[in-house]
Amino acid sequence: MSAATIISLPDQSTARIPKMNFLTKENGLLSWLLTGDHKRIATLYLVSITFFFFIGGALAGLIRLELLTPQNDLMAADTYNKVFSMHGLIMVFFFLVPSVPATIGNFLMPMMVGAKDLALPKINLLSWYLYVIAGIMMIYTMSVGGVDTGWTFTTPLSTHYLNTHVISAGLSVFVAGFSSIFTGLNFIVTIHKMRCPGMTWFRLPLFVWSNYAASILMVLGTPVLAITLVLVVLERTVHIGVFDPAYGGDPLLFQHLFWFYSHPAVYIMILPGFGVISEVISTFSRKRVFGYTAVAFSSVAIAIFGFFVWAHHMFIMGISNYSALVFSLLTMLVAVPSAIKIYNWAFTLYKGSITFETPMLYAIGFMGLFTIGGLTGVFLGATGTDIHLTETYFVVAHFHFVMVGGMLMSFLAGIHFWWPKWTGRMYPEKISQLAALTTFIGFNLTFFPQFILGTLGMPRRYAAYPPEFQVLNVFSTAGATVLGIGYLLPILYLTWSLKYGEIAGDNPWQATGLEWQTQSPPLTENFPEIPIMDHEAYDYEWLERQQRKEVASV
Amino acid sequence: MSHISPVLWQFLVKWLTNFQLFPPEASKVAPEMDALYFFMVLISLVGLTVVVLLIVSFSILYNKRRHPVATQIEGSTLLEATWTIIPLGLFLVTFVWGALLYFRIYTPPANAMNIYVVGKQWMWKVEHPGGQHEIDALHVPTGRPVQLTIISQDVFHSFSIPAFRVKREAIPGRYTSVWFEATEPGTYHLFCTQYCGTNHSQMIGEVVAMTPDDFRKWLQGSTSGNSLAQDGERLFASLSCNACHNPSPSSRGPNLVGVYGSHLTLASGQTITVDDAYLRQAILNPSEHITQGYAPIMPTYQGQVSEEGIFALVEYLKHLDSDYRIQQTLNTTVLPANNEGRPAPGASTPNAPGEVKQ
Amino acid sequence: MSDSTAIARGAAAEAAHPHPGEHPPYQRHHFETVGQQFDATNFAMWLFLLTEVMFFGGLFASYLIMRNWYYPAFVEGSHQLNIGWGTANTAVLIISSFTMAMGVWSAEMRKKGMLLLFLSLTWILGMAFLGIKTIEYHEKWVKHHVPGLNWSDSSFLNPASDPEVHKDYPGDKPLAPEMAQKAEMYFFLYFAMTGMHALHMIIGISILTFMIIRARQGAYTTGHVTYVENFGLYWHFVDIIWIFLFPLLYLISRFPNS
Amino acid sequence: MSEQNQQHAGHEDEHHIVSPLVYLTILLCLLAFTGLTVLASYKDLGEWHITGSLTLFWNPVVALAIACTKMTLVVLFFMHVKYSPKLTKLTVISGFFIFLGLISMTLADYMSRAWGRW
Ligand code: HEA
Ligand code: HEA
Ligand code: HEC
Ligand code: CUA
Ligand SMILES: [Cu+2]
Repeated sequence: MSAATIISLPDQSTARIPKMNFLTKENGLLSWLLTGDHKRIATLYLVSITFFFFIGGALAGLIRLELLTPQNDLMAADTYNKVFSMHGLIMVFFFLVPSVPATIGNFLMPMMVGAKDLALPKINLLSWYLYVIAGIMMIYTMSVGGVDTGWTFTTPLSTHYLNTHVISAGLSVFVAGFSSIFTGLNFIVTIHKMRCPGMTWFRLPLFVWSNYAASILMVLGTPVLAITLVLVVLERTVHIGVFDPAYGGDPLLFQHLFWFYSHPAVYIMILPGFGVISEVISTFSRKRVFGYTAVAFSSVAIAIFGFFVWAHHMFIMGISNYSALVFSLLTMLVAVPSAIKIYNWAFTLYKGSITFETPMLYAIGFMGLFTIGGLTGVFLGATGTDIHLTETYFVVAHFHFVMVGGMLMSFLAGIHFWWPKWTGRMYPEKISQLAALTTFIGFNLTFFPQFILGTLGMPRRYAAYPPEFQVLNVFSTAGATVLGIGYLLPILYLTWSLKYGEIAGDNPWQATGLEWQTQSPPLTENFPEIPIMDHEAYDYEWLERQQRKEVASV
Repeated sequence: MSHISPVLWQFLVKWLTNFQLFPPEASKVAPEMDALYFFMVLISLVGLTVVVLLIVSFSILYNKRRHPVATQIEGSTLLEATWTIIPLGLFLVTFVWGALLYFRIYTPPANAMNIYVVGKQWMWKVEHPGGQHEIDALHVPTGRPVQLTIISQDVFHSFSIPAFRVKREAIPGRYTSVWFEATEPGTYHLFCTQYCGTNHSQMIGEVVAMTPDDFRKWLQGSTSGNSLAQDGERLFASLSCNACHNPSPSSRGPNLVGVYGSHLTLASGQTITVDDAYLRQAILNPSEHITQGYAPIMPTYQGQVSEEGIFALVEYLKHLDSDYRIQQTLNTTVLPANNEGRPAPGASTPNAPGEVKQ
Repeated sequence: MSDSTAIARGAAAEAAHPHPGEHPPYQRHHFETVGQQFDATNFAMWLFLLTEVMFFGGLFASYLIMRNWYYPAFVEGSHQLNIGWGTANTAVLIISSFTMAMGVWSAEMRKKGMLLLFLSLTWILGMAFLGIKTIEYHEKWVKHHVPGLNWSDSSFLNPASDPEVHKDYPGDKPLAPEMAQKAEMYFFLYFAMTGMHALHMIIGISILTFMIIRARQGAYTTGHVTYVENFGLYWHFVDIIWIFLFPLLYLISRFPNS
Repeated sequence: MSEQNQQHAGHEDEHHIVSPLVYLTILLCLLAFTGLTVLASYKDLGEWHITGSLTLFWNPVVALAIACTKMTLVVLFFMHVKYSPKLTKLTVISGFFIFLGLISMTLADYMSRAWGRW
């Protein structure tokens, strides 16, 4: 990598982490458990989702080990089914949905709009508690034997035919859903009502815009999942209901209601990631995001259109052909704003002054992988090809490309990018670049072969498969090992850096966001006094002027 | 070479010799599907290459060392419009193309031969009109459109034949259908692709496409003695459907001769066309749709007939085109040896007199 | 907030902090002004109501589809409901919405006595609603119309066996057994929808109890009406849900096509 | 930007205190509508055959129309939306928009099926 860098750290011999900051303000467990501070809640969230990520990751490891050979020899088919169900449930509801919004977003949102806190700090804390309760319920479910419905709770399988712990899993997701509703609600209120003087909508960082869009989806989509799960649970308990044909219900109704949430949910899972990428790309190319307005509005467009494409998960399931037509068309439309974003980011690099610190590496990885993931989504969105590709590993590859290659990459980009702000210390640059590279390589090795597998027709959720698919599966498993290492590294060196990392100073990246204009780690109130926004977002010239002024005044 | 471990070596050989990018094209739609697939691969490659090229070239050109000071640019309406409109256009093309293909795969031609499929945890049961039963296998002739009428008797399953590029969900309580025309004789995978519980991955089988001659031979070799329609006829009698459905003027139920494909006016004023799905509903949930002029007296047969039995009844009613058949059933529960009625396709040959077993 | 932050939220707030710059005790630390605090919490309440709309949305969608599938069963099922009770409950709830609105008004006008009166009235009406609902539920139980727990199809297999209802709906014909079964689906949805609604009422009444206690201590009559106002929104929302449940469950099936 | 301004503009006129008289009027309207909808339900309002298989029954239509009117009254007056900032109005409208999206697109699927149920 290039030696050029924009990192500007204070003189290490004299630099100190500010004594007074949100981490040191109060001590003791209770001061954390009863905190209203969004940064502390974000930290709590960070710890909890990391925990769940590794559980989910370990389950992924088991999946890949089982699929190393065509027979189901490592575990019984039942166990395998439980493993991928829990993997999906945990990764989606306990890791990816809260990943960027509830951690990074929670940490940054008030700072980016120039407020002291989120509008509803108690609700924010409540949201974390709900998350923990849901998490405990999920762990309980897992420890008493797990659930094997798949993450989609497909009826009538889930309501009638399984004797695993569908109820506790369903209720757990129900509670987790409310946790995410409250986060989303809080963000929307904060963005509308808590902006500092001068912070107009079009001066907001794009991170705020994309989280705003994701929050709309959380607030309006999640309750539908909640009621659906309530109905599933009722149906299981009183043996009468609207989803199971044996009781006169309609399983397709379940699909409609479930995907009404779960399609928007995939945008809940990606939009906040888009926000991170905007910030990172801009900072490391020292340029305003190309076509700010288009990028901002494309997030909102995705949020709105995203509500009306859900039935593309049901093309072969017996919805009316005409419905399929409409939903397919809308799916094509919703793909366009993502294309706009990708190219706008690419053009942000144009005439920039680019450096390649770790967050930037992750962001570039994101752009490539998300493009592949998104374009393969278009394969699935076209009704014709979906017939062949649906329910195969092609879908698995598609969603891992967007969720892991997309969102997880941007989550890591964000964690590295804001790590110095969060902890006041830098992560070690060289090894983290290595980790970024490892994940990129491991990722492609894991999931690219799955596209081919899917095209060949290998169905998903198979504990055993015809032997001719083995070779590609071996590649995939090998890749997963590399990938696992790639994810293990950050947790090690980031923990290390808490104590030994270099002191970062306020603005190691020379970034323009308001969050960088305060100390790191920030004060509990974020800013000594409420800032006044008098420039556009990503105004690097303003930043320079500001710094010149400071130098002059010293 | 000698340093490579034998396992790895074998592995590589295996891979290189078996490497495929897509499954065999063994049906008429397969090449059409693949054409669209490769078109999409192509536009994806174009899109991706553009992205990668932009990133790489800008990264080199505007690296901080080479380009220490960034030039601020707002954006460019023209450029942005370009990369809105071009992808939009391409996506719309795939949409239209995909939709055409979708309608093609899910709209069976009129002359298709019908095979019935029941999915259950964890097997596929196939019923040929000629009375051949198969489990986890499907034999079809090449060069002839075959329509599958699919239903599940428990949970969602999905009937998938990758080599034919077709797949359709088996839904409990409702018929779905799909058709294909096999082109290449051979044996292909049959998968259940919708997760359906413990042995989902064991719910696999094979599809054997045969030349019409072989297929005829196979039909003869695997007959169960009587055709599906005959099974239906027997059920019709044993469930005493004919007590109400008979041509006599005093019959309490409508005459079912020629009902298939006809337009019925319901008591609600709705008009519907009778198809397989309607027949099924009429047997299981008769009170949901009452035919005009009749009382809702028909009992439900829910729980008394299996999905296969309903298929048999449906097949029977489909081919019920003269009163004579009913008359026969009415008069005797012993089946007439040589029945009139249009014989079901493929069923004509095995039906020698006396062959009917109960 | 920008320069306009100083603008207080109307007379009420102004009086609460006569010396500009000095924050009233109920202002949370992270808000710049009371106005901002009010706006934010009010907006948050609205967003929460949106989630509630979508929550009930799933139920409404299910109901509409099932009703169209099993129309005769839903018709006769709904004939089992007592329009008298339903109307009474609708009136009760509407009046309670009115008293709630008046409660908010009293809080704004700082009339503690009135506030207490109206909150208590709302509380009583809420309880009355639940009381009537209990009577109705009890009747369902007695008549074996509780799906899954205490169910019998007989009223639908033979409507004449239920003379009270049959008197009002002489047109009801015996349903075929498999259709009669589907009446259970109607009652499943009936209980799911009214039960979910009743749950919201119970939550509302609990909060109301708490508010009455606080109001006696003079909590809401010092110019800080946010809490009352937001609770009012919730209460009215619950009312609106009922405004739709009433016709859907009780009324629209009186004249099925004959 | 506009919203920033409007947000502040909001403070000034927003806390319009609605007079009890208005509330009383609305209450009476609501009760009247309740009566009306019950009365209407006791009368067979007939039906409208649009085409062969599409028929519109007036009873449910009238009942739901009255319910919508009642809801509008509650939202506008009891919930003060009439006097609220644009943002609140927009919130309410967008909520119903998505709600209707859910209902209408789901029902549209059912109604356009070749033959399943319906
Ligand atoms: C983060 C999550 C995420 C995201 C962002 C997406 C994004 C998209 N998804 Fe995906 N999807 C999932 C997660 C996600 N998906 C999951 C989890 C499933 C499976 C659920 C399950 O069954 O378990 C799934 C399944 C799924 C299906 C159902 C498959 C099936 O079961 O049959 C479909 C079908 O339409 C689909 C489509 C799309 C589309 C069109 C997009 C679009 O939004 C993508 C838009 C992006 C781009 C298009 C890339 C950028 C474009 C360019 C760079 C332009 C290229 C230029 C030219 C063409 C010139 N997805
Ligand atoms: C956020 C979402 C997310 C993430 C991050 C991942 C991450 C991974 N997933 Fe997963 N996946 C889903 C969401 C996700 N997945 C969903 C929704 C499903 C569908 C479920 C369903 O069908 O219901 C699914 C299904 C799924 C399948 C298909 C199962 C099947 O259909 O039969 C596979 C198979 O390869 C797979 C693999 C992986 C791998 C290898 C990773 C890797 O990226 C994980 C890498 C991380 C680690 C490995 C952890 C770090 C390391 C350690 C803890 C050390 C120990 C490591 C080892 C023992 C190897 N996933
Ligand atoms: C008690 C008398 C009775 C019996 C027994 C009976 N039916 Fe019917 N059936 C009716 C009546 C009456 C109707 C018309 C009213 C309606 O649609 O329900 C009808 C309608 C039908 C229809 C719909 C076609 C049409 O023209 O309306 C089909 C198909 C049918 N019956 C098949 C069967 C089959 C198959 C059986 C036996 C398994 C059976 N019926 C047994 C009385 C009966
Ligand atoms: Cu049957 Cu999977
Ligand atoms: Cu989707």
